Amino acid sequence: MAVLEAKKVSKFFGHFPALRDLTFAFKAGDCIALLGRNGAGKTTLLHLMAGLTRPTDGSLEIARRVSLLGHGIGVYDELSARENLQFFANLLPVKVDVEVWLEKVNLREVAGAPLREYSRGMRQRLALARTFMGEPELLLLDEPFTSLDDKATALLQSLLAEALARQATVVLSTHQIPEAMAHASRILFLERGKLRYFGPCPDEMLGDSTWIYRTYGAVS
Amino acid sequence: MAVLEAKKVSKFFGHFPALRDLTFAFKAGDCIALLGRNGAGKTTLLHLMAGLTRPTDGSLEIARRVSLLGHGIGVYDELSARENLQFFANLLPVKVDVEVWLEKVNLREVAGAPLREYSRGMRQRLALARTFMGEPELLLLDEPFTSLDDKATALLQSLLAEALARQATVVLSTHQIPEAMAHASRILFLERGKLRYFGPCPDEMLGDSTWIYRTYGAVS
Amino acid sequence: MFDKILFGVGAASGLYLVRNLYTMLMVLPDEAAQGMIYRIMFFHIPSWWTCFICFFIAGAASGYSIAKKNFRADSLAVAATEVGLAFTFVGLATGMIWAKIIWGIWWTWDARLTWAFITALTYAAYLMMRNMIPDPNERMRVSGALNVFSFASVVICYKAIDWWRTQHPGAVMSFRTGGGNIDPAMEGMTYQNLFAFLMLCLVLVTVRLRQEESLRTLEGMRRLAFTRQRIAVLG
Amino acid sequence: MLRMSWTIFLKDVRMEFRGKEALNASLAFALVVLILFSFAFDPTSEQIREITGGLLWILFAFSGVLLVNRSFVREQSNDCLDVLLVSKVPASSLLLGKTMANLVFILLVEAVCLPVFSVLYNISMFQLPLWLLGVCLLASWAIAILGTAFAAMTVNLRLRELMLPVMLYPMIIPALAAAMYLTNNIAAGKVPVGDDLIWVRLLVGFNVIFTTLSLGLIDTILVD
Amino acid sequence: MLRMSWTIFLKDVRMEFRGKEALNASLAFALVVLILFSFAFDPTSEQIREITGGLLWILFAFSGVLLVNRSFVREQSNDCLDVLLVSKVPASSLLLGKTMANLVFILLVEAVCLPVFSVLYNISMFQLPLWLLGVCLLASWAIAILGTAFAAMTVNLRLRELMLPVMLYPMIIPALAAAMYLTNNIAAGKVPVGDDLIWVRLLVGFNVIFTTLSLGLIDTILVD
Ligand code: HEM
Ligand SMILES: Nc1ncnc2c1ncn2[C@@H]1O[C@H](COP(=O)(O)OP(=O)(O)OP(=O)(O)O)[C@@H](O)[C@H]1O
Ligand SMILES: Nc1ncnc2c1ncn2[C@@H]1O[C@H](COP(=O)(O)OP(=O)(O)OP(=O)(O)O)[C@@H](O)[C@H]1O
Ligand SMILES: [Mg+2]
Ligand SMILES: [Mg+2]
Repeated sequence: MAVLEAKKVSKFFGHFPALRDLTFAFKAGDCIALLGRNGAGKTTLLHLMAGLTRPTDGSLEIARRVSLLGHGIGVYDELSARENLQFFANLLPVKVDVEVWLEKVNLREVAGAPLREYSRGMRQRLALARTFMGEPELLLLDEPFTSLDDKATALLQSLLAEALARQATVVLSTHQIPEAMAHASRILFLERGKLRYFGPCPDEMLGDSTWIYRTYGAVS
Repeated sequence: MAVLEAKKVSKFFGHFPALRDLTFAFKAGDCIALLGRNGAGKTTLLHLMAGLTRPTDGSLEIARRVSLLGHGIGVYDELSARENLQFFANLLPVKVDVEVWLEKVNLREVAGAPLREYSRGMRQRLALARTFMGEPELLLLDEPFTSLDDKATALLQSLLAEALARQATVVLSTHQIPEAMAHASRILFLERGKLRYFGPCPDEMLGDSTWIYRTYGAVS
Repeated sequence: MFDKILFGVGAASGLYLVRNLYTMLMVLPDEAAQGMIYRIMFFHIPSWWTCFICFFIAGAASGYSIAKKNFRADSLAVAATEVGLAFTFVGLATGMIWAKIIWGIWWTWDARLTWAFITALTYAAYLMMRNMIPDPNERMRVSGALNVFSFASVVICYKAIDWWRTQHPGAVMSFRTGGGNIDPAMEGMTYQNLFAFLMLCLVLVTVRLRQEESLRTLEGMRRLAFTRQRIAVLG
Repeated sequence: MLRMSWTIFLKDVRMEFRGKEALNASLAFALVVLILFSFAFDPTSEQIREITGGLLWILFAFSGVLLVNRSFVREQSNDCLDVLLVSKVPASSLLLGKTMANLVFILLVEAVCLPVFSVLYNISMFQLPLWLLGVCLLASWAIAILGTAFAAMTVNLRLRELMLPVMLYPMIIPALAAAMYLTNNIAAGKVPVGDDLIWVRLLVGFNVIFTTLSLGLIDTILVD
Repeated sequence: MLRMSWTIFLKDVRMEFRGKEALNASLAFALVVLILFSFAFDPTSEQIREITGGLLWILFAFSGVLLVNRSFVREQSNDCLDVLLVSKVPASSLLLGKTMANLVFILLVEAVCLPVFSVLYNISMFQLPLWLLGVCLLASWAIAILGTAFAAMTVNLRLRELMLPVMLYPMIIPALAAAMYLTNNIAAGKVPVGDDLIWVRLLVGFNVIFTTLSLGLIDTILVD
């Protein structure tokens, strides 16, 4: 009953192996923290799971309804918050009440103004609404905590909790381990494209965030 | 003997007050952590200190030799690491040995390859070398810890320690409070453009990173 | 072993060309209307055909590479395009020299000449475009699609003499006209030179193909070395 | 699939009409180039009639490229393209929607430029309004479809504003040449007949071939 | 100050010659437009001689804009411009260094296009080589200095590739018109004398005025 199953997945950029022989499976309701050093292949793996690139080798079965929050925020600066959500809602197979989501991320009052006038935090909140609406089965978040202040972080955490409660699967890559630990049920640690650890969160990580790098990272 | 002194500094974007009536002074050897929620005005304040924009009101005296690491990394993709450092060294008033810095950030062996081929971590290391070389008196770092892994963070911390040891002043904005606390001697907390706290690090912050938001931030 | 064969074919094509040159200059008589210079057609016509064949191979290889995600086919496409472009320039140069002597001008804007120029530019743009895309997968996809598009200009160039009234002479070779427009000895000579050109072309494409393949491997290895080096920082 | 194209078309048109920035700018560009041309080619001479079609379609090709260039840049700025592809929007729907939007923009620029040209150069363009409309529609579709497909190819290039015209112009020359020829005739008040109809057929054939080719290849171009 | 200009000039030239991407692309662009022109204006007719200057300088203006457009974009991509300004590089040094680099690039494109044009259009351009060189230098400097200054203004616009020509062309029309006139004469083998010299004076005056103006205003443009 896996939501996502990867069998011996590899991804090459030309002859450069960005990911090598990954095998894993995610179940519904899992929250996976994708950890690894710069260039380990986290973004590449998320793109693979999103179906944006296809694996060079191996097979990857993807859930039906995927939602992605990448390095960019994925909303249009020229449109208003409401128009943005409406547009993305139109592309979804399910009906979504845009107003509810505007309310949820607290943008209802300014929903008519074009995004250009929003502050960075407001844009990020809109991006969160765009990502979480429509009850996606698989949520892919690439460094979602980057440059978020305490309030935005709290909003993201509550959305995550909600999604996990309705048995969605969440994969989030991050370098900010303490924030990720709040919900993560499993850790997937990559080192230079290889899977080094996949399993439940080790207790050691709660107090010591670089523990996983030191333990499973390359020695050299 | 202040390295930088701001008196009733305000900055307006059109009618929007990004910074209001800031008064503070930094001494040589200070390490100031610039904290605040999204849109509080941290980047704007750093740009003011860098002399990239001028205050709408008030006066700001700036140190002579300033160095900036902004949201972008400030190096050229088309040039090699060595050419990049050589170019920026040529613009400095002091003589700098580029090879020493290449060695320091461990890029000596690949210094001839154009930056385009570098991984993200390597580019960040080069950007650090560019920022810290030439013994600047005032270092302005905008969210330097963003997306750095453990090793790159360690390099940055050691460069910071070195700069502070030779009595440079460092201002760094960040949302990653634990990393910033390693060196910060003072905190400057902004809330919606207003200075809410400027003084030594409160003990409460060491264990609880959102303490400052809750204590000095707006209630709503 | 393979190197030796390659070298052998290369040498053979060189010898063949020399022999053809001898026949051309010593055996064949001057042409009635054009005199001495007509001999340039033994280079002009085969070089255009060679370049068309190269572009056809490049287009087919590109189509295959994007359909099957095959990097070797992609390399073949570059190799064939580059060699084809070289022959395009030979065709342009010989044509222009010929034009200067027969027409008195280097260039005129008729459909055939214009599209020959356009073809050269499109494939040059293809090579330029490749250099600008750092990601090898994207490079293969995008430039492959472009190469398929580009073949349209080759088709137009080839058919131009049929579709427009051109100043450039129409078809003379018997497989297009049904014969009678060219002396069989000259036609034979053209085919012989074409054969020599194709041999040369084969060697060049093979050499470029292998070079391209090793470049690709090298690129991957350098990236790997860079990542290793990165990991090594600060112990 | 067409429903998605329509959604994307509406979104693009709405985005553009919000600020009308690209439209205004490329209109201004077209007018500026018209002025530039008037310095380069004596506009009072009789010969200008013979190059009416040439001038106009060069103008439309230039400003058309500037317009289509924005098309995928809009999607790129915040990685919206990734979001669309993840939402299972077929690449061909995307291309079709964007092409329609670009067609509208190009036609708008033409609708302003043609009367202005008529007045400035004292050439009456509207003697055969239906023919003019037909030629504009066909040739603009050619620019829009190939331009949008090529814009998708060049969107990640640093030099896209340079490479797009370099790749696009040679490809659409047949369509432009046909449009130039027909526009010359139309400006002279001659209904294309007999041999001239081959140019109309060329335009139609060009559109059919390249629309098919673009729709077929766009998936490869956009999705890795 | 000049030392800094020189450092920046060297850096820009080195960056460009590393990959020669912008140079190659704008050269290809110029050649493609040359082909486009051959469709628009009957190139075999005698009248083409009368519009030689017009064609050439429109071509150079177009590819020149594409080249200068890169100039500040290069600095922008990684926020390098901020770093330069923080390093106390005077804005005028920056402008001067970049203008010199752009002048070199534009002259290179011209150096390739002129012979090609000569051959393709069967017009001998090199009867008065020194005059030709002089006109090219003066008019290219006009494009380079104003283009670079305007590129600095437009660099933060989303629509910079559209806005730059819209703002630049109307401004440099005097210089272009002079260059067109003089080039026409040079192509016809006539040494400019008497009344024609006013065009030379116009070019020189234009350059002096706008170079001063640009150097004076650049600080305001770049630093907020
Ligand atoms: C720059 C000038 C020229 C260009 C770009 C050019 C281009 C070409 C091309 C592309 C072909 C090969 C296509 C084919 O085989 O149908 C060709 C073939 C040919 N060219 Fe040229 N040409 C030029 C000048 C000339 C001149 C001046 C002559 C003679 C007066 C000439 C005579 C021929 C002949 C006889 C063929 C073979 C036609 C056939 O039977 O297929 N070309 N040229
Ligand atoms: N398009 C590409 N072409 C070539 N190599 C690439 C490409 N994208 C990524 N890579 C390489 O693949 C490796 C993995 O990159 P990826 O972006 O997945 O890392 P990451 O784990 O997300 O790192 P970060 O923490 O810095 O975001 C890197 O070495 C990178 O250089
Ligand atoms: N160029 C500008 N024009 C108009 N408003 C601006 C401009 N730059 C910043 N602002 C506004 O000024 C305020 C402060 O912005 P600033 O970028 O300094 O915030 P910040 O503290 O750096 O936030 P973050 O943590 O998100 O980086 C924001 O509300 C922003 O919308
Ligand atoms: Mg990443
Ligand atoms: Mg900021």
